Amino acid sequence: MNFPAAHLEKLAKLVDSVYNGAVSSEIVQADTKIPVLKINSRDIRKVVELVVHHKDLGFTYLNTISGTHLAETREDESLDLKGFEMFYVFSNSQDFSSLAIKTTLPENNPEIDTIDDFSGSANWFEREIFDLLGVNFKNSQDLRRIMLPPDWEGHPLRKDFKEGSHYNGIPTTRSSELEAIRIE
Amino acid sequence: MTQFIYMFIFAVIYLLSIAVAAGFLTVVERRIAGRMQSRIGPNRVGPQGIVQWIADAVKALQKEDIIPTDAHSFLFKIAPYLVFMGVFLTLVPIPFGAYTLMENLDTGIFYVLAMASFVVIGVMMGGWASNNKWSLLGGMRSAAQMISYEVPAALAVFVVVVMAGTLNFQKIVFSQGASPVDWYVFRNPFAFIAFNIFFIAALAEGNRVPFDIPEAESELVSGYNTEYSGMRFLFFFLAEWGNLVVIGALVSTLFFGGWNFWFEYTLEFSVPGRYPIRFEVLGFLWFLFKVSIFVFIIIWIRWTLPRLRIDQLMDICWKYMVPIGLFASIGILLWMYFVPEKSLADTIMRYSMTSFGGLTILYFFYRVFQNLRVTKAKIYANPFV
Amino acid sequence: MTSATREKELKPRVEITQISGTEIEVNMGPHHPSTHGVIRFILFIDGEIVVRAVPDVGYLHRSIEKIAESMPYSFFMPYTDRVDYVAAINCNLGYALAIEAMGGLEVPERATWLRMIGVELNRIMSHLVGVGALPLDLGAFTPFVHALREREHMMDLLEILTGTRMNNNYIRFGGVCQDVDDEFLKKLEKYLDHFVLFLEEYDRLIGTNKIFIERLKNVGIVSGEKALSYSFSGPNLRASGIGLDLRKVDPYCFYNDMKFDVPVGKGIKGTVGDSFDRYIVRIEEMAECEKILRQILSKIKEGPIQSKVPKKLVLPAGEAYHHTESARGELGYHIISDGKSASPYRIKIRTGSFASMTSLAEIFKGMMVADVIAYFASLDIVAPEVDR
Amino acid sequence: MKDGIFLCIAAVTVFGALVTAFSRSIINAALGLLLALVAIAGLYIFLSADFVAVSQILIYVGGVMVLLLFGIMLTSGGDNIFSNNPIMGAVPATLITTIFGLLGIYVVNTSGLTFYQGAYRATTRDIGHFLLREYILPFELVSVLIVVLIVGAGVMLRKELVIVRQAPQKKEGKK
Repeated sequence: MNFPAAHLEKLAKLVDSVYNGAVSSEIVQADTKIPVLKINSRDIRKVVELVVHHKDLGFTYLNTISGTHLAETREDESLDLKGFEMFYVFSNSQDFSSLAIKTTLPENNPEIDTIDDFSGSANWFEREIFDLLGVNFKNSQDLRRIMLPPDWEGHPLRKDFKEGSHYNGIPTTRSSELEAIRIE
Repeated sequence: MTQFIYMFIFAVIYLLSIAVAAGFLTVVERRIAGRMQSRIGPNRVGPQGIVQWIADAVKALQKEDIIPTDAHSFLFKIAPYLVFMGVFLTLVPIPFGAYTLMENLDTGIFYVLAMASFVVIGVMMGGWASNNKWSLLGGMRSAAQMISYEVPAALAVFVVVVMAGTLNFQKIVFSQGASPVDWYVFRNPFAFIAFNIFFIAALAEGNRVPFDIPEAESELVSGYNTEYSGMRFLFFFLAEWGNLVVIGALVSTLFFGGWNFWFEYTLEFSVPGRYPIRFEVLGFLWFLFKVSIFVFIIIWIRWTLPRLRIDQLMDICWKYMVPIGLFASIGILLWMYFVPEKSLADTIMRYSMTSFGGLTILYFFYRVFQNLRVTKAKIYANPFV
Repeated sequence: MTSATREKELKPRVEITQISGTEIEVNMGPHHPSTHGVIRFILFIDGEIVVRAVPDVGYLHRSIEKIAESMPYSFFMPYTDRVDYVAAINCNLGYALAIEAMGGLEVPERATWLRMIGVELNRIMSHLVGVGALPLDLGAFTPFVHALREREHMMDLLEILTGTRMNNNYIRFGGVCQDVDDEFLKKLEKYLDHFVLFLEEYDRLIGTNKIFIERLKNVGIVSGEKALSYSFSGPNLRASGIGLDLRKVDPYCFYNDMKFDVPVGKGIKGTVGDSFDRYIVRIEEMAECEKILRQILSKIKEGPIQSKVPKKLVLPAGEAYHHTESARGELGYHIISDGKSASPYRIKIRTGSFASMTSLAEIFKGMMVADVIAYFASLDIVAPEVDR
Repeated sequence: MKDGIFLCIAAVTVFGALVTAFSRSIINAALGLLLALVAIAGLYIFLSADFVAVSQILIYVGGVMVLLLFGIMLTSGGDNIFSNNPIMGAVPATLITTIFGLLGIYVVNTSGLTFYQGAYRATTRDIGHFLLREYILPFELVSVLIVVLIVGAGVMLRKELVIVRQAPQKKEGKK
């Protein structure tokens, strides 16, 4: 649902008033249809606590946690750094209006505080990110691989992931190479 | 010695015919299930698939007999035979006609209850020896369930034994008559209660739906017979369907007049030669008809109801069926004491119970056909395209 | 029910586990008849009671999100079928809407109607599998076959609409792949007349069965708060008493114009949010789908079915999170485009089944093994949707 | 012929008893006991005591053995429990066997009991007659005893429950 403009202003004021400018936050009405709150990665717990527990906001429903590996510089100036971009989507449990929280992590040793005590499902979403992207969630109650086997090496959704030729003695590539399909 | 050989040959014939009946029942069950589920079922081997069971048996015989590496191989091997034995020994005293029975045991119904314990032992052994946790769970569930349900079954049997004054099956059959008025089930309310309890308990002892939790395929994979294959699995299988015949035969013998047909019987009915062969044939067919009705009902229940949870199962047994069974067994004593047979009250009760039963069945059919009339799905290929 | 007996029924059965103190570890899955695909639970059971449960997923992980990065946007459409093969068109629609929102593509009116027909038909089919597999897991085989029989009829209809029975790959960016004639609409209407009767009969057959009710009521209670915390969505969330339906609160296509109710679990047999509520919500939702389909049939008009879309689709740089109401809850596509290449930079798919799975470890605790099956079946989880 | 069958059954009984006494694996011992109990039912039939034979199977096979197997199979690794010192049990076993053997010989010699030699005769009616007419008092006393036993078992189980609940929970045992 489109986030009401009045809400948006209120949210911006709230973030400013609660953190008194300490949090490097800005609100962008991006093309995601939902407002995005850009924050510094070390403030994630504070901001999540605010949006979840504040009585005027109440974004208690965690839609998803998404992550992206930004490997090369891109045209859009907002996405120009190398590293990992975390994308949290929260929804209000009353009218289901959504709010996204976005933060970036450095490429080597990406680390962020866990938010699994705010939502029962956060742990699984975080595990998926950890498994596929290799983002480390500090103080997580249970951070294990979820999709891939525990002895798998590497994180496939990283852009620089190279699949090993064998996994436990099983070849991972076919003998006759299938041509990659490209439309040019 | 010759007598021994005759006994042996007769036993083999009996065993084979029951095995054939059990095999045939697998096809019947699958056809009935198919009809209930808007599909066809096996219809390729022989006319309407009636010899499908031979094909199945041949296939099962060709399968490799796998014994899991860590299984207790001796127990694993003998468990199916124990189960098979337990089911087929119960058929020994059940009369299919005046002469068509293995042995007119004096302990009759008591013997049948005792032989069921071999099934319990066999199932437990099979479950434990497989060295599979699901099998173990299935075996334990099965043992707990069978032991529990033996109590209400015995209480229900007690009612019949009190009414007949004997444990002997032939005498129980003989003390009932051919017409529904003379059946024990419609004699008095307590016997009617006992019939219901016995039927339910027999379902539970036979591990049939809704009491099939020992082999609950969605929970325990297949329960105690998970690890079995080929011939040994077939033995479990045969025992299960043989059990259908046993349940049907027991219910119709104890409560529904057995093979009793509308003929005059002499008191020496058990002496061969005193009894015309056409009576025997008619009585046998009449008995088979009753058995097949109950077998059909059991199959029908199986393809209709979900299964219970183990604690609900135990609740039903100990909180409902055992007290009701005790009530019925005390009630029948009082009834026998205060209402002598062939008295006016007895006659009135017989006829009113019979008409009550008949009306119940009629009302049931009425309901079914009414519902079918409203929502019967048209069955032809691609009705909407 | 009096409050005392209800309290007794609701009391967890964990206390009894302390009698023996020994627990055995059993492996439910990956190949188990009732895990609906390849999902595994490691159950630590004490007798029949689960002391601890560790759900293990990933056996069907195909890394669809990685595959998406190596191909053009339109090539990914068939892969979305495979995310949730039971409700494939729903997955198509979510993806197409996200791309159309990012690229600003127009969709002709008739195409949207056709999309809605496909989606709602598919939703009914999916719920039929859900309510059919539930009694199957409780031991009743026949209702499953009856439900699948109806699904077959609907598959025949979908075959006319989309050309395939499963994995339809029906929706294109800016339209749908093929049009239908009025004959199909008449057939659909005729079928809906039958389906109403079937649904009523099915609910009477299953939903009034004493054993069925006893097996499901007060089993696996997920309160509304818990459901929100576990990110439940779709029928599972609504069964917990929270009437959130993305077709209502965040309408897409023409759901704004549709009149339909959002069925909510009321705890008619036990507590709000128990397994029976999840069953009954799905049944009621199928009836709502039928209403929507009739409204679509009355409103659909002739017209083009495909707008002009560039053959090589390059989306402007940016990102979008677009969510739709799939049969299993919120289906969200988070798509990032770098503005240069014709393939997505990153696609993250948020599925309802994955979110529902997060509740298992905690809810299973203290349940009996049979209840584990009942609860899991009532969630109506499709394994490929969990693993993607 | 009959003697042959009798000898077979007697041999099976003895074999089962020996397995029970000397087997080192508890599960084999239980199986031996099962064999012996079933064979004893056969011996009863030879004594023309059909009712007793059936009772033997119902009670010992259907009840006692099932409970025994329950206990063995549910305790962890029933197959791996071996008695570590077979000589330990030898002395009491010899003592008990001797005493019961002597007692049996004494009873048979002094009471004037003889083996039933005639044709098979149904005993059910007689048993019912004796139990409910002549020996009604002991029969009823036994039922009272059984009721006491059942109630006692219930009481003991309740106590057990309370005690174990207070005790600290043990960690997971060996698999």
